[in-house]
Amino acid sequence: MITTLRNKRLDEKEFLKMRDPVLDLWPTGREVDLDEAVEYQKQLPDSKNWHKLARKMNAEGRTAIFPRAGTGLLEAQIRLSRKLEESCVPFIPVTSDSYTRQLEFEKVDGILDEMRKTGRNLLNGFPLINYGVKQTRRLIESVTVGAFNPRLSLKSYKLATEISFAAGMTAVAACPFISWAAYEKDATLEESMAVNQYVHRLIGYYADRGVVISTDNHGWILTGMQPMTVNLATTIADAIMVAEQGGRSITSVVHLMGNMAQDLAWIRVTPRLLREYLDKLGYRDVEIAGVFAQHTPLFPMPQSMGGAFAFPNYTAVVAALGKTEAVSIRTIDEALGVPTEESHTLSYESANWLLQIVRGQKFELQSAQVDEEAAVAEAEIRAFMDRILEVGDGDVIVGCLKCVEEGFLDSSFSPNKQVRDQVIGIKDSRGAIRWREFGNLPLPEEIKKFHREKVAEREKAEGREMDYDALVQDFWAFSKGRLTGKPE
Amino acid sequence: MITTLRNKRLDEKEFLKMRDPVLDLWPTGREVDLDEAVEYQKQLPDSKNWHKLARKMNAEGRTAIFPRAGTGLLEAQIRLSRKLEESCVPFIPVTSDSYTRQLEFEKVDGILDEMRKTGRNLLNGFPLINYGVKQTRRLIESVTVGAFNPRLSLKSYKLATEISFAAGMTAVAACPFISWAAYEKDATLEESMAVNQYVHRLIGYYADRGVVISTDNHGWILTGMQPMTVNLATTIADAIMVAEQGGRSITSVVHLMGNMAQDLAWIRVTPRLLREYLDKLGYRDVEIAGVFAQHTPLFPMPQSMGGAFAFPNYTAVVAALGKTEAVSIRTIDEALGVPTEESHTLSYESANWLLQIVRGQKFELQSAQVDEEAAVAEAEIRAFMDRILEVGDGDVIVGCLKCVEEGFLDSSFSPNKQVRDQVIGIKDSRGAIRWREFGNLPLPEEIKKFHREKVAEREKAEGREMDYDALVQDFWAFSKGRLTGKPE
Amino acid sequence: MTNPTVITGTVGKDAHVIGTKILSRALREAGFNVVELGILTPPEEFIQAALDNKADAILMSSLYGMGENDVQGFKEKCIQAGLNDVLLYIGGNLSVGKHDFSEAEATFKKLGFDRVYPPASDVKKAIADLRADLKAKGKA
Amino acid sequence: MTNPTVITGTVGKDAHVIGTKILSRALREAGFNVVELGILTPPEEFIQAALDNKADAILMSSLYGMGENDVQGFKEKCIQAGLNDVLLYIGGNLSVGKHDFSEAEATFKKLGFDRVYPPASDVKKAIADLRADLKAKGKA
Ligand code: B12
Ligand code: B12
Repeated sequence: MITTLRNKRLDEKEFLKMRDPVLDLWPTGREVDLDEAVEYQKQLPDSKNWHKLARKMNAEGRTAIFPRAGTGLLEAQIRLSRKLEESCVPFIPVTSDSYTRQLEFEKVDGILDEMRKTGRNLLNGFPLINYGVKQTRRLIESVTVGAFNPRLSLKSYKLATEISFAAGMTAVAACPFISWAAYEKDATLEESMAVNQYVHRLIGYYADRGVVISTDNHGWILTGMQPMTVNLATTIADAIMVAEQGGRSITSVVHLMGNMAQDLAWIRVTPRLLREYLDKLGYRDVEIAGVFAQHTPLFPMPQSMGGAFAFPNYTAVVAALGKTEAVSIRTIDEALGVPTEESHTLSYESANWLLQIVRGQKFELQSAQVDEEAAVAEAEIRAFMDRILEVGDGDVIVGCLKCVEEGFLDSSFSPNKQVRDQVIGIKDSRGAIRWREFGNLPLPEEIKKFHREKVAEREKAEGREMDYDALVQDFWAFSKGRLTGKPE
Repeated sequence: MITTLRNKRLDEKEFLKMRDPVLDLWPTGREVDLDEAVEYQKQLPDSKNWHKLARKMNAEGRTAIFPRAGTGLLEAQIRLSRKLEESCVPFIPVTSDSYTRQLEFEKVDGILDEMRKTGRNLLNGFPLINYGVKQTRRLIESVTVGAFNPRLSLKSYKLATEISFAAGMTAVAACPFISWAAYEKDATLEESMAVNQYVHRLIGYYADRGVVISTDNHGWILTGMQPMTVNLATTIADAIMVAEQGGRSITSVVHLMGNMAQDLAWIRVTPRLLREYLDKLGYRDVEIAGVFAQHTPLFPMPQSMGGAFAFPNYTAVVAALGKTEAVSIRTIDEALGVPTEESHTLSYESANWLLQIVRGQKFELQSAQVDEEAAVAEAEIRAFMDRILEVGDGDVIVGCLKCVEEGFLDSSFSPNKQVRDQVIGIKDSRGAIRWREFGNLPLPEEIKKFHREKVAEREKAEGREMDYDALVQDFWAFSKGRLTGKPE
Repeated sequence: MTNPTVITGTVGKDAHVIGTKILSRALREAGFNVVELGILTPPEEFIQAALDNKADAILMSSLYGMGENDVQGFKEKCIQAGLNDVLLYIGGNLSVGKHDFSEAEATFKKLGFDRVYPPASDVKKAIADLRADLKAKGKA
Repeated sequence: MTNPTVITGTVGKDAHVIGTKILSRALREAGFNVVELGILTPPEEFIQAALDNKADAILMSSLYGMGENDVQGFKEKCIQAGLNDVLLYIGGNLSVGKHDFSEAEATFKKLGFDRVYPPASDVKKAIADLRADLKAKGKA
């Protein structure tokens, strides 16, 4: 592997030069004027700044909702955002559509026309580049309390974040692993790192001028089902890249897989290690905005209303017990398609009920099971992070690239060709996720032993091998109201 | 207070004589033939016996649902019970209608006719006395897994339980406090005790012949909002009365008020103290079938679907964390009226999802808050129980009667004239229920101090007095998705 | 002018007490003279209490869904007893099962009630209505 | 008789991979010769792969709701390329938003697909359908 990409702050002049071809991609790019954008951002109230809102949640001991939502027309997106505000959802996503994600702006224009004509919804998200800075500001201005965060793709990141930040959005999931591992087949991690470095530098530019834009670091989004530690280690790696380019606020995303002991352990361990590594590498002035718990794709497939409510409600309870600043939950329509406004309202109303009732109690729990999972998670995350820094000789970018190449970081079910795909996960009898195949992961032997024992325990209890079929059954377990998959 | 009623086992001959006027109340009474009924009960499968089902839940580490449900016509009641069975609800209530509860059987016959003619639903429960033994057996036989439990009134208890047990039901809430305190205005506790003694003796008759019928002991159902300890102490008193008459199975009901630390503490403390007092008084052969957690009336008033799901879902999670054998939850239609079949199905599906997912994890938690609440609850329950035994000179019936008279046991918002109504409860800042007025309760001074401090804490935090208005606001808090009431 | 007198209680075989207790207390705090009959109150007892206390209004609660049955002919009995002028209010869960409130409202208005309230209705609003209605009758 | 050959993949700009992975593996285990194109596969690539591999069927996935757009004219292009006889199956979340599956089914059948599957459909059932359809064509 030969790469020239380094985790080194880009020189400002050089960065400004890099922007030209980006802004030329589509006419709306030229609506971005950085100086004017900084001024615009500065006059926004605290209630529209992601970082400040997250700190407020922390101070008030509350857990807010960060949903996923996006729809085709500006008017509809405004209505949706207002609905979210009404539902007490302060963190507002702007999920972009799949054509925007591929830079097919002309096609989008055509579809928008057709949508206006026919009234049919033909876009699965908001085409923010076609709308541009001025129009998108109408969205930001349409709510009183609400920090916006665009959901993008690798190809669209640079131009889309230019427009988003200029329009007044204050956070973005700028993390090289996310798009590469979950959304791309041929794109390389290096390409993704370069794209994200641009975005991080743009955030640093704003930061230097007093505007704090946060990144919610999702790490290597896992398409398969495996312990979250590869993911969590890479959220830390993400943060280091952001910090190096001058970003000042990190939102620590922790994906939940459904076992309380494990989920609570991950919520506890991740921000602690994030802080530790940031400090160790000299980024003491970077703040952690908060922990955002997030439902990972556990596929709540078509099912009746009852289960559809139970699943996100459960996630809300776990996040509240973990005292995270926010939680991303699915709507009750998740399995059916892009949710309706009503489905958003009902879902968040339900979750907010639980978040208020549980957080208000300031309930503190200890659990030997959480402690055990936390110890395992910490050992794994450290093993990954230390290996990254080791093979990268202190450079987190080089380290990550090498680790992927060697399978020191790995994932199953990845759509990306660069991924080794030599690891496999499975649930244990209590629904915690274990490694069944370790591939080339640099895990300590005692940790491997722990996982093997847990898998063996379940194999014994169920009298069958934990093979591929068992794994597929585990995928669907929650949809069927079961903790683990059972043979039909 | 002069009473001749004693907690002493009734002589069998005497008891059999007492039955005659009861069975003569309505022609269906004469369908009861005790010998035949014992044989009928004996051939029922284990899956229809309440006690055995509860023990099975315990052995399998599961929490089942015990709902409230009842409808007018036999056919509809059968359909409802089958729906419940389909929804994996093994404990099936047969809530009787309000006219049956007042022994107005002729009126019921008329209404049943009209219902058949018009198709309108004019009864709020199942008129099991009008249907009688043979017809009601059709209900019991309509399911494969399901133990039935009639929900009755003071007036109807004797005849209704005669018919219910002969028809194959295997549990009943035969506890003197429940009807007296929550359903009656003029009836005295002594009357209620006498009625229940009859039912307990009937259960003892079956028990002597090898048929175990359980009692779910609800204690003094509180209409107001106050710490549950008066209630929990009286569930223990209930059990002692049942045991004395020969009952062999106690189902320990624990009412939840919505604060996790407190609810989990009550779930932990109650069965332990129940066992202790049963043993101490010589009822070592009486078994505890299990703990049934129960939502107390917290008034989820008309509200949207989202909150309506969240509330019972929350109760299910708390019961699952408390590892109770069953939980009684409301349906999503609770505030609107007698729930539809669909509303039952959705509600229990949702709750069952959570019960399965949470119980399956065998999650163990410790919490200093739970420990503290448990210590307070234990001290209070002991204070009440010991006072009962003291003033009753070892006789729990005499003791309870005296305690009510003296206000050593008391409740606010009671409809019954015998109740002193000198106590008042209020939530503290964390949503735990505290005593605001102690009336004549025999509580240790340090316990009173604890409550006073907690109330003062909230008064300080909110800068207002915790007066009657605050109490009424607390009533509605959960309905509004809030932990405690806030001024509008 | 003396304080108006009102009768409260839960009608028929209905034992739900909380609503009528809160309502009674609120009425008392608002300056009314309240005769509180509590739960399980037969319709006739409301009439007797209204006669005995020269009441200006009867505020009935009914939660358990069978209220319609309990108050059949109630207005007529009031008139027979000479209570032509007493205001009749009723509130609560007025039918069995989930239902449209407007249906229940129509039913009970037809039965002679002046005002009908849904569950969880605001007591202050009801008291304001009562004052207005009494005023219209020249009674407050 | 040789094993039938099938092409799988997720069409258009759609990156959802799990369904097509599970489907591909199940087909392989059932004895099919599977050419797995993965995500983000342009319609033309399906045609090229079918030609190159003399495929008997194309099993497309589309989850992201915009599949209708992606496969406009696909059947015609297949015919132009000489793939008259190749079975066309598609499965996934076939429209944006909550919708009736029967509508989507009608739309995609009109577009030339032989079979259309809803989300979370049973792979074994689909494979049985495929065998039956191939048999009817004398291919299995
Ligand atoms: C608490 C409760 C009980 C307690 C009652 C304790 C007691 N003695 O008060 C217990 C457990 C004993 C009980 C028993 C029964 N209940 Co109940 N109960 C409830 C519950 C949970 C709350 C009712 C309540 O107190 N609300 C709080 C008060 C403050 O609100 P409110 O009554 O609406 O009153 C307010 C206003 O409406 C207004 N208001 C009230 N009356 C009036 C009158 C006027 C004129 C005005 C202006 C205003 C006004 O003032 C109040 C203050 O804001 C409701 C469900 C719910 N709503 O959540 C069911 C409910 C009312 N019960 C119901 C039923 C059927 C029963 C039972 C028959 C059987 C059963 N399911 O358990 C028995 C009946 C016993 C009997 N003989 O009456 C049904 C009624 C069904 C229907 N109408 O279709 C309900 C809706 C539950 C359900 N979905 O099944 N119940
Ligand atoms: C996991 C997931 C993701 C992951 C995907 C990771 C990956 N690379 O695979 C991530 C997070 C990256 C993602 C991204 C997006 N997603 Co997505 N995602 C899901 C989710 C949760 C599960 C999908 C899944 O994998 N299911 C499991 C598999 C095994 O099931 P399956 O695909 O149905 O396949 C089975 C059967 O249908 C059958 N089958 C599949 N294909 C075929 C074909 C044939 C011929 C046959 C016979 C059978 C068959 O075999 C499989 C085995 O049983 C669903 C919601 C849900 N269903 O729960 C949303 C969902 C599909 N996503 C959606 C959307 C909109 C998106 C995004 C556009 C934006 C967003 N909301 O995040 C982006 C799109 C990115 C892109 N370019 O495509 C929508 C689609 C909306 C619609 N159609 O109306 C859904 C429904 C969520 C929602 N409600 O918004 N998503």
